[in-house]
Amino acid sequence: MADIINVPTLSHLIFLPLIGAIILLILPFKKNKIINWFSFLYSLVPFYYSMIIFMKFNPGGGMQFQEKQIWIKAFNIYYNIGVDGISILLVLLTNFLIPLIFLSSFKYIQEHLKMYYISFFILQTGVVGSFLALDMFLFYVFWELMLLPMYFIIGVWGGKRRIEAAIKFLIFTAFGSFLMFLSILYIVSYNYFQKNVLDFNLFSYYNMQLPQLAGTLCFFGFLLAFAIKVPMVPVHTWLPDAHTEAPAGGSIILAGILLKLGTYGLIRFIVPIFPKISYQYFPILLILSVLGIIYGGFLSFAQEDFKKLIAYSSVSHMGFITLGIFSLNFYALNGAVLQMINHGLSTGTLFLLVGMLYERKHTRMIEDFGGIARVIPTFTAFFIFVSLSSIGLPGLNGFWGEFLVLLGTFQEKKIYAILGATGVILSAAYLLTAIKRVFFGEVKYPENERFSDLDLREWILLISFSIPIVWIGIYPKFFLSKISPSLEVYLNMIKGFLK
Amino acid sequence: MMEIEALSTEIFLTFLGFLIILIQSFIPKLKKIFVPLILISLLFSFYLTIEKPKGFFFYDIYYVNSFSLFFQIGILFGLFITILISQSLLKKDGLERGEVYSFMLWASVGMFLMASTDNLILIFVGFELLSLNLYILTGYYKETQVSQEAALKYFLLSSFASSITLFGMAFYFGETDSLTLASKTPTYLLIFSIVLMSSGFIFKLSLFPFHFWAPDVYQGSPSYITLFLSTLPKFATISVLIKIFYTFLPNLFFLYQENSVKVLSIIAIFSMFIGNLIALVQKDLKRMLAFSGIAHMGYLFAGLIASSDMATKSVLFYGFAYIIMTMGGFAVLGIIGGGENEPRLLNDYKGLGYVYPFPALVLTFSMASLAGIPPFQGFSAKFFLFYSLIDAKLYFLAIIGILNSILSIYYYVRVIYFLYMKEKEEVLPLNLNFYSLLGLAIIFVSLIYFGIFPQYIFERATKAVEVFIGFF
Amino acid sequence: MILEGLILSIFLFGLGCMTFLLRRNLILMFLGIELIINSANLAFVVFSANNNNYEGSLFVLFSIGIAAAEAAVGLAIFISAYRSFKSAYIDFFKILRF
Amino acid sequence: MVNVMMTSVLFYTFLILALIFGLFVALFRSPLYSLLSLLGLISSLSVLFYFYGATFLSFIQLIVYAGGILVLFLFVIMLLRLEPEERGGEHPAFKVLAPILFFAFSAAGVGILFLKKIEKPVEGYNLPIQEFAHKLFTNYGLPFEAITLLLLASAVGAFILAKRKI
Amino acid sequence: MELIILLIPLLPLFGFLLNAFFGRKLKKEFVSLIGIGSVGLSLFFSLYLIIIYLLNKYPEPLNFNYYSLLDFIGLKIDFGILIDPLSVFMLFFVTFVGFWIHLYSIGYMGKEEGYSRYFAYLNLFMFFMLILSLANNFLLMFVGWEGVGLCSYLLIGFYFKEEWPSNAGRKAFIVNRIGDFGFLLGLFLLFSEKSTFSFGDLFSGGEIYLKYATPIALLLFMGATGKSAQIPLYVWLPDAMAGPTPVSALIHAATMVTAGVYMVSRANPIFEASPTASSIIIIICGATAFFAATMALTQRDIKKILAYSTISQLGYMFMATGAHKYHYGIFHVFTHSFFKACLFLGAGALIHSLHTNDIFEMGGMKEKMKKTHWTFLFACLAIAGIPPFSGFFSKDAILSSLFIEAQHKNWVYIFYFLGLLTAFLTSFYMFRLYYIVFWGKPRYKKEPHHEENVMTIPLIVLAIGSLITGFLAIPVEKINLINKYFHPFYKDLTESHLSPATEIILIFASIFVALFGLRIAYVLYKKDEDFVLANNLKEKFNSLYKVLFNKYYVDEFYNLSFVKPFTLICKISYKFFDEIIIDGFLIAIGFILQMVGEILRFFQTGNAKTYAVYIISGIVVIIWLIL
Repeated sequence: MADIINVPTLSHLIFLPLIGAIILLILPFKKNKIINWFSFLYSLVPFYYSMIIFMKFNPGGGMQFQEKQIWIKAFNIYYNIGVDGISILLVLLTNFLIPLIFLSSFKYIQEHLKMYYISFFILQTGVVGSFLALDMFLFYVFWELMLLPMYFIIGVWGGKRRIEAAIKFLIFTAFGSFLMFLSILYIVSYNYFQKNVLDFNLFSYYNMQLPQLAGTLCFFGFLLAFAIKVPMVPVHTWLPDAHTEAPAGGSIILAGILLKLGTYGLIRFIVPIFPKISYQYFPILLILSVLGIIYGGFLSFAQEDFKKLIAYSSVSHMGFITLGIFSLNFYALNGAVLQMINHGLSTGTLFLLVGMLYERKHTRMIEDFGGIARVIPTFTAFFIFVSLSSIGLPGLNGFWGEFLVLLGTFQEKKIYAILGATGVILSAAYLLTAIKRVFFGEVKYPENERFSDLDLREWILLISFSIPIVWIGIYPKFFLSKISPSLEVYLNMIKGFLK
Repeated sequence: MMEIEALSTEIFLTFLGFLIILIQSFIPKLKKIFVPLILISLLFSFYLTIEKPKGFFFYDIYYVNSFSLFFQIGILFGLFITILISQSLLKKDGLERGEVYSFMLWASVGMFLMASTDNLILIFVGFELLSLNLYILTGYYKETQVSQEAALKYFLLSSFASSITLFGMAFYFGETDSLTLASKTPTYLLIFSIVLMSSGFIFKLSLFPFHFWAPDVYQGSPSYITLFLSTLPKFATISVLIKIFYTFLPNLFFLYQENSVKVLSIIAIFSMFIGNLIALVQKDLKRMLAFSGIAHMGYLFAGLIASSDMATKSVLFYGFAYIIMTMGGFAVLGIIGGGENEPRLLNDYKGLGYVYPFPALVLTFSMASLAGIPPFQGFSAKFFLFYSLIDAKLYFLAIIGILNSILSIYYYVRVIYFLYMKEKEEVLPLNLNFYSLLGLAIIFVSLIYFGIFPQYIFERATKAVEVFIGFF
Repeated sequence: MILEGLILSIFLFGLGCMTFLLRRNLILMFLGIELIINSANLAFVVFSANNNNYEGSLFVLFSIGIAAAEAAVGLAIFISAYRSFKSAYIDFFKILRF
Repeated sequence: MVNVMMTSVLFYTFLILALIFGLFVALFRSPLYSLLSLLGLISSLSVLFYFYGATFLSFIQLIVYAGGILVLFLFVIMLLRLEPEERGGEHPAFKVLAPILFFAFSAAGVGILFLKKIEKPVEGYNLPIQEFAHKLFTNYGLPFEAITLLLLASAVGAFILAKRKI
Repeated sequence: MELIILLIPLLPLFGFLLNAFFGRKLKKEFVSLIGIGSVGLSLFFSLYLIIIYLLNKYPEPLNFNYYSLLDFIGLKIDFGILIDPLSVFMLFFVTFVGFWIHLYSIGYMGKEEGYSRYFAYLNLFMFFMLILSLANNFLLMFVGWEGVGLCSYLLIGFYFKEEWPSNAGRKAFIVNRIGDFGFLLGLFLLFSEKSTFSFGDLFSGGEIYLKYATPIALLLFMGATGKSAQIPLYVWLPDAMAGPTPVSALIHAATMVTAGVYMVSRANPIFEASPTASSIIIIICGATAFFAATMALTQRDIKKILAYSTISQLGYMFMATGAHKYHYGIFHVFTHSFFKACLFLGAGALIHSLHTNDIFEMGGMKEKMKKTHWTFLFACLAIAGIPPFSGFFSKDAILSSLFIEAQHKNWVYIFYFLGLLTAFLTSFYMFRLYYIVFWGKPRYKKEPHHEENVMTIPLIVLAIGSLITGFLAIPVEKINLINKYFHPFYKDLTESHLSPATEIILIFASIFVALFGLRIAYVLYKKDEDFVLANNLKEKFNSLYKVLFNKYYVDEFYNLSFVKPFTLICKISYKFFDEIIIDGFLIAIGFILQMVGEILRFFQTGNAKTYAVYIISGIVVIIWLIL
């Protein structure tokens, strides 16, 4: 018993939020303030625990903190979780973002507070569980667990077109994940026919030998699920709507974490399970990634809605990550994993900032602002700072991810790196244009003169986000050293499969 | 004496029905004790059922084994919830009379008999006992034309279908010279008879092209009847269909594999598509749930077609899950809403998620579960079912099933957004009392519990299917 | 003799269905069902004779009983429906549709 | 020989009669006529039952069906004072579909029947009434009990349903 | 030592942090103290370093690694500083010029809003510029490279209340990004061959063997064209004049824009490995130098003139590197930083006192602003290349190195003469500016302010600098300090192959063109106070004038051929591809499904008989199908 309390295990990370949700559900809190503070403080606990785990994490140690417990005996399904270099940062990021999201919601969310926090807690469980699960069934359960809370977050606290956005999100995601479900079932049953063991352990399926057609179909089943989540072009259209309509917190978690699940899935599932098939399709996937980078940039540039602009920029940035994954290069892979964190931080913060703007004037259109840099200089400074991180200015976090991805891709496939690098120009183009239109120039509307600059809460939020942004920017090795040993092992494994 | 013990639950329920009618007729003031009485008795009958001696009784026409026990327990469970839920609804309509409970109990007796025999006579008698009580139940509510129309349609079509079944049974008897379901060498006449015989059961499952009654009847009947009508009879009928398919399909496969699987797959696929596509455009919730029920039976039927051990287990599990999910849906539709004569329009449920948090939550969970989203029971059920489909190499059905599941998400989720994401306009009244609250709680807990830990029920289902292993 | 009986039974079944489809009057439709039941009974009896197995005839006994019960309930439903719709024609019972 | 001839002539007569009555049931517009045709059908069937050796059943058929159920029908028809259906009051599609389906089904059924090898009919088969009764109360005691419940339920149900107000 | 060297870039960073976070709450004096103090300290430390370094008689390059940014197998990137002749040279003038311009800013910016912001940006710029100069690997250099770009963006857009400065800033950043795109790709290509970014590993051997030398060199040069405003990416620099004038002086004249030259000089082995690349550099930059000079001829905005002249001068610098005389390039950077900073500051002083940029609204300032006038004259003489001012020496060195290059690449003669022509043009437009502004009738509307000491002292310092720095490279072998200084660094590249006679001819040629330009300017703008002749010429060559005045319509061309299509593509991809094709496809699917649902609904007629039809026909069909 003492062990359970003293040593945070991965199960703590997964289930503490869920317990939080249940506590919130049961306890008869009525006052908004109490609910706010309770949720915020409670969410610090998993963060604290994940920091401890992060500290204890041994980079060279492969899969760690494993827990294995039989779950559904009839199907040999295990509650099997563990963490390695690929997931550790993502888990940390998740637990880092949640308290901040809560803090950011203090003013933004006024209605149905309890439900809001419960949704987030469940979402957190789902996300962390998905990152940690090593059993395919378990993974799928956690993966789908995120569906409804996110749906609620978008649909209940979102903007005007929230319902369509929520439905679109749900249908897209469910479409992908149901097909993935089918693929999981197929490979499990295929394995059963081959070896006569029912097995849901993820690692037993690495380098799965499947018949060509079935393998390809399963590959696409998996791919679609993750590609939608990432999102890769051309299945990205849910993202702008969902992002735009979601409340600030929802956008942050969506951009920060949920999209990462897609790329995480690409790394953890698709490439190792179908190494040969995916190798065949790498050219297409790389083209799609590059297309995502460029096309996403184009789309961002054409936006009038500030949030939508950032949403489309996500498409572009996620393109870098997939590019890094599919180029199958050590640096690129490192860059991709780092870029997941970077994108989570910078785009998350951008959404936070846009949310703060929204709090001040209930609109998201770029047109409705203009020249407010004079009114809210600190805010502007932070905005530019974070945008620069998103643009990939060296010395801030975004650069290292993009740099490593492009560097690695360049070693493997030059043309994709060259095309991908144009994204660097594009991101500068659309973000700076937006900044110019929103912050610079004359103050267009007199009512904007009354905007208040950052208050203490917002300061704390932004500073908390800025710390890792700068930290990764000036000392990326600290984080990369945690992930690169695992990725090396991983890459060698994949290359071994491909021989 | 053993035989009495083996039949104890049925007898107990029958007499409970009598007792209630008697009390109702002679001491109507004791109305209040009906529900507790029945609940206690049901608990007792759980005990009785579990304690039943296993084996064959009554000249081998009635058996107690894990298969029949699975269904009996399931039916008791469903009955328990039904009675919990229906009390407050009946009371609201001023219709709370003992007979309703009696008919429910007797219908359950019919279902019990169907589940625990291979004999066609007993199956048919049980089936008719069930149907007859259902006719009465649907016609019970006489306030509106709709409910009368529903009862009439149900009666006409159902008795039509069961007379077809009877006709099929006659030919079955003629071909096999026996009234017991047992593996026989297939001939054309046998197949002819099986098709006719199954059609009545398929009718009860509301599968394409026998599904047309379901939406009308579900919509027209009061919620508490729909709750009963849409779940337990289907569950019990599954037992008969399993027996029929288990007995014949392997042989049919052997002879006419292509054709029979194709035809049955067509039934399954059409049921899924028709159910889901029409549900997509429904405005009335009860009707929508009816169509969704058609789709679900389509999935389930796909499992029946596979007719492997794994598939049958999954079908059993699915059937059980279906009871809980659908009951959740209809229960909440009954509990939130005006009188039973008012339609359950989607629009009326705007924003009620915040007004009645708990019932709305149950409805939400039921919808999510029907949509097959983890961690609810519907997901586990779908998981088992689709796994067994793939296991049986029915890939096409599995793919169609998954596509349909995706399709269905839309309208299930629509309910959720009406509940939580629209501004409320007018607040429908709530008819919640202790019993219905308890019922909702049971549904709520089992949706989640059996979703996360399906092991127990799946083991039961496994045991139930083991009975059939000798049949192959 | 057996074959003829069976053919009759099939024809009667068909006629029962036809009655159900042709007639609009509820009672007449129900008569169609009765026709089907009777055809089944006939089949039972014929097969019983053919197979030299009286179990079929036993079923007939049950089916007659069930038919009686069904008739009782069914007619009660008709009466009740007639009362609220003031009509005995099936095409009036079309509130629930689509 | 004559006896055999007689039986077969009678048999076929009632066979055809049954068919004709069946057709009448389907075609008569008036409930009353239809019902009377059904009565005729049931009577002919009872005769046919007799020919198949099920004497007991032929009586049961007459007594229960003709005497019980049909009378019930008659009673309801009289109670509701149902008029004959007027012509053209319904969708013509049914008029087309019904015969088509009838023929399709009959063709399939009869075709299948011809495929079946019918063994030689058992001459002078008689329902062994004693064994029959024995079996009814032993082997099929349970369904028999169930039928009683069914009848009871139907009685209560019919009572409740037919009431104007519960 | 390690710590001191680290302090040189870090001090401005601290200054930045202090000013950025607390600047608004501090008094102006404190802000200036922090801003100037930090730069002053780092100037102090760098002088200390330089003295030590020079006293040590050019030891081996010092390389300090502080910590690892990245540490992978095969890829190790350190935060490290390299001290060698090149970086010391850069360090000196960056901190020196930077310090004086900081000082000048106190006066210039004294009354502006956002004073602390200004100093914060300026300090940040110093930090990045120093990182750029001191970095010991390409990646860290790139950090500085992009960092200065950022600061340039921020400072150009400093007056954000108006539209065009922020537009200009954006343009600068994006155009720079395009260059950086090439730079980055060059780095990748380099890495894929050499697996390292470290200057030590790459260049210590002097020569470098590269398979893709030309692409690498050209891609790196693309980065340089962006940063150093060469064709085709020069368009941002004229616009960048939207920023405060000291910023133009520091960033867009003296330091940042020369980063490209610095980078090329730093990466000289790569350019050495590719003669093609060098040739291309000469061509592009020669053309830049010439065209920029022509564009400067007709401008009215004082800062624009200076900006084009900067572009033109940068072209010179690159031409030197293209002719393999990297040290001359760097030397011109050095001298240019003094006189161009001086010019800009002088222009700043004029603008500050007159509140206009138009030279035709000035005039006769000679009397009003004496110190400014003299310093401006010094700088003009320097840039025009009139001995003994510094510009003469550096420009002559470049021209002669071009001449040397031409001896084995004959076509380079064209560029030599182009260089001479440019020198003539330079001289002409500078003195045009000078005469119009300082002589003639006063045309200003408001009475000018008085000169302030904070502003004049830097002017004087820089003017002196532009006078004396030239003597570092007297074109005589033995006393050419620059040659000597860079000798260990560039080894064999420093030797001259020209006979003294040729050299003297060349020197006279360049003096002659400079004086000729001066004379024409004198005739047109000094003697003729109402510019009648000039106007006549303008009328006569109206079309040419218009083309020049509109800068060959390059901005318009870019706008039409890149910006407009780009915006259009973006709009199309959003409105058409995303909304109509992809979303429309999905909507269509949804619609079709709904329609199918609606159609299927109608089978549910409500008539029980229909249902019976379905049932019976279902059974019949099933039977027919199965059998």
